[in-house]
Amino acid sequence: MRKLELYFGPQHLGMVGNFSITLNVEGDRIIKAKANPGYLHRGFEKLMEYRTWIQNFPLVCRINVVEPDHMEMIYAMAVEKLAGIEVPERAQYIRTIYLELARIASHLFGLWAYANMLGLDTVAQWAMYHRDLILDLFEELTGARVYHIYIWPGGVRRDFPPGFKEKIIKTLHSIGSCVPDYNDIFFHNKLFYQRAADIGKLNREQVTAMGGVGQVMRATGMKYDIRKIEPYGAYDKVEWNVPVRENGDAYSRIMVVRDEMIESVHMIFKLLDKMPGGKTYTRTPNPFKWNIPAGETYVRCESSRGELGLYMVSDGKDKPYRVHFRTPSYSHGLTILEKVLQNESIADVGNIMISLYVVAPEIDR
Amino acid sequence: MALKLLLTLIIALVTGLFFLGLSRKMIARIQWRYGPPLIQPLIDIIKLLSQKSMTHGGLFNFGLVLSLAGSVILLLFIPLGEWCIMNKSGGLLVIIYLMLLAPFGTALSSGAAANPNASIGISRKLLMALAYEVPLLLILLTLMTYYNTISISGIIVKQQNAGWSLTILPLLLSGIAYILILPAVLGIRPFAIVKAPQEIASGPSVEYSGKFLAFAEIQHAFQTYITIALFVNLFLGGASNPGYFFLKMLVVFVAGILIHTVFPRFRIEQAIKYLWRWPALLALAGLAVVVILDKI
Amino acid sequence: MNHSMKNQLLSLFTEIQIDIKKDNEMIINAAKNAIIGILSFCKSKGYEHLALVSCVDWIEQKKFELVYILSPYPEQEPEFSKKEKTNIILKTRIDREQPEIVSVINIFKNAEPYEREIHELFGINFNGHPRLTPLFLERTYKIPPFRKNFDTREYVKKVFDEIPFIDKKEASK
Amino acid sequence: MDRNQISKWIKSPVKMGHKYSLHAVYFCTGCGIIEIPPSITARWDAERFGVIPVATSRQANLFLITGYVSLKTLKAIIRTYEQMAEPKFTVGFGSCPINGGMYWDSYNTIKHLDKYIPVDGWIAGCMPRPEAIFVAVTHLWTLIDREMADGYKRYRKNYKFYRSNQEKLYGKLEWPPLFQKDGAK
Repeated sequence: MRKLELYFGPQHLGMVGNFSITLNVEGDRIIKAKANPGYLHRGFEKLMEYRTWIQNFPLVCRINVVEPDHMEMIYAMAVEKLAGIEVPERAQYIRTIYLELARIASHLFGLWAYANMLGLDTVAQWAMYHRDLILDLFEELTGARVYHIYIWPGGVRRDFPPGFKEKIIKTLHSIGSCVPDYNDIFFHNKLFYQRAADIGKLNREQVTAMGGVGQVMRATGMKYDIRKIEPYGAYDKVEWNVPVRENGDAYSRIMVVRDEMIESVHMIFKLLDKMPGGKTYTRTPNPFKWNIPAGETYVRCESSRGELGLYMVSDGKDKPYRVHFRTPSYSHGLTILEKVLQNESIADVGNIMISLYVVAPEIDR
Repeated sequence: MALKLLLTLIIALVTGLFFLGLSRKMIARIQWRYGPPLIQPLIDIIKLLSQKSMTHGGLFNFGLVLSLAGSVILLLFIPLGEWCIMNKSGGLLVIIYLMLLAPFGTALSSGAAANPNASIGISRKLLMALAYEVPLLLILLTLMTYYNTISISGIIVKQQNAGWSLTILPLLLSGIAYILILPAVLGIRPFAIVKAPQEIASGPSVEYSGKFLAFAEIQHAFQTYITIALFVNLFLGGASNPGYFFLKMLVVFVAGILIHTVFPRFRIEQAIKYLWRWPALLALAGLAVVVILDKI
Repeated sequence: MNHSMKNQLLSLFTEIQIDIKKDNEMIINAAKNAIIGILSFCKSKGYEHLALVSCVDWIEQKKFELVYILSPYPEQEPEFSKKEKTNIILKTRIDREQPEIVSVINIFKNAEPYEREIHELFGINFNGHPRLTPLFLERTYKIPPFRKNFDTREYVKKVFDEIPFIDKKEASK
Repeated sequence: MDRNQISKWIKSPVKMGHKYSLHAVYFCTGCGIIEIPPSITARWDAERFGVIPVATSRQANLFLITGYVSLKTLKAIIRTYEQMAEPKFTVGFGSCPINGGMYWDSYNTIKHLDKYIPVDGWIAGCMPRPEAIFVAVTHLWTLIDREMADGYKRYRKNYKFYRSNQEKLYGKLEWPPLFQKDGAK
């Protein structure tokens, strides 16, 4: 069979961000895949060392464009831990509702990318339409569609506007009412099952060895969810369970994402009912002369793709000394993707990559 | 004669482009959006013809012209309403041969383009052609033995008095088989594997730009027209006047588009496995039924 | 869980200091050559998830500090869902002039891209690493960009602002 | 939106054709990529203006660069731009390609995109909204009407300067120059 070198190039329709995979192909089967990231590298952590703690907030949510909100949350948690700021109860609830809305929007974006790669444009368009409804909610709450800069050290920037709670419930009901349509046309579609079953199969030992997190791990049957292990925000105040599947292939990863979306919607309803009143913001000192005491911390939160960690070191001055983001797509996109693409067919490269939900800006930061 | 020839070409081009515009509009409406105007394919062709395009040598141009010529010649053998220009000379047999000219032409031109995506697209296109040729030949064989004539207008005349061949009992099996392979011949999803933009950057037409892309678009329009016209003539009884004929084609095309929007793509080996399993068996059973009926 | 680990580690390894912060996070400072031993010991004890390999450039003390962060995978429904931290931060200091350390790739396979990145951005040499090829950067820099003495604003002025604009008057000459 | 004025079609079909059938190849560099999918899908639907994403640069005539451009991406952008068919238009999204934007002091991103390839239209905003993208498309129509969208002519006319800028940045480029002589036809 003729050997070919094929570029699943940096510029590709339906790929999330610039990320190129060099495939050595024999006929229709991939022999070796080499991922080369770096198209979106801007030295993020270096730039953060030149800006003060507050200046970093608008910067930090621009690391990963698909889901800026968990980046804000992780940075706020780290700053609060180092500076010892206490966040009021109502702010924790608002943050959790805000993060769950962001998770649903990010999963819908993942559904757009995945349905696009399989060729089913109808579901892609619908998912993107429903994501736009959620972006309208964000726009009303924070004034911006995608980069909200809403979570602040010490709480959130502003409280829920009047009538916002009913708007959330109305939007989520309108999205929830379409779930049966999604099921018929996509999730229970026999062709989707044939295209996605036993593709990119990973058992638990491989995933633990290669540092897989999030739905890649949950698709192999382990309940690994940072919201349960190290609860932050108001996640431990509400009853919810972690959706899990068994056989670790692309099909079960997408079904885990689907169950997680539904779980998030129910969680938001419960959180909205239990939300207490009170302040949503504790005063932080004057941002120009705010020196955080020296120390280091590693905080984790569960972004829509897996465990998002931030290791931050401060040496007592007004700028962070060293910042290192542990993003879930890093291990998924580099170690796991190269391993799992071996002897798969070319038609499934995009299929597997988006089922691992690899997002390029997260890898190169 | 020449006027009739020109007229069929123009009608075929207009209906083909109208079908492309209609398909984009219908897909858009199913996906909850407005979609482009119906004449968008015409606007695309005007733009593409006015662009400066890059060619990869003589074979590249020759291949494309060959595939366009293949489709145009096929047009002459398919009766539109009651016109059929090349009526006397062996309708179905010639069609079977000329069917392969278009994929062969694109293979030649994309092979010269030396782009790995194009070569993978070409291997998929020829595999697909191979996959749906098997049941198609069996179906045409069944029709020929049942009507024991090889000219399509002969079949149409027989259908005029005996009713559509889809409704005739012995031909029912091959009718269903033809319906099952129609999406594959049309190249719409779930068999839209050749032009998969997300997997192999739109397959064979990866190196086409400007007027070459316009030719490819026109060839695609002719291809759609030919496939549906063949099906309507063979199984839905053709039509006395072109208006009635166009209406039947519209119904078949709309059904195809509805399938197109709700299915993801097959992989190439899944498509071949499917095409050689169900439609091929049905076509074989249809042939057996007709042969046995002949014997009695 | 971390307290029981502490005295086992203290008994096994010599030059090691461990302190456990109030939210139960264990920070271990160890010598360069004890890293492999500690990592494999922790892995056997259930800390199978290497979250992060990071590097901090302490330019005043002329030291690079390599940080390995480990955390356990919960077996079944995570029972310790209190607000306690469960990870270990293992730190070691290496000299800044010839930065050299052994790669931990044969214990944790997923450390491979982290070490490649640190090699490229800090210039630390990981011996035993199979593939130290460039990962992110397009060109080579005299001082690796993430070191403290590489001033990015200076670099931008020197490289990007020198390239002239293409204005119509001067171009049409 | 003078798409259905037949007189304009007869007078200048080429210009009208280019206005109402912009096949866009979008380079999902930077953070602008998050606003392209909403604008081509159900809610905003760029296809009613004739803007469709296509897979390869050969088939495209509109080039959307949707965010900051890092050094590695610029090489791919230059090659993609040079592969496109001749009347081609480029639109830069957001403030990062205009003047470096949020990453003005980053060592790995270029600051001014139009030093390396000609750009016909800019959309301001730190990641512009779909409405801003449509304003840019309609603005591009007027530019095409008035023959002012001449990025590709500028690229052809002073190719030497563009090429020297690219070589100043990268040293030796591994692909040959597109036009041998300046202003070559």
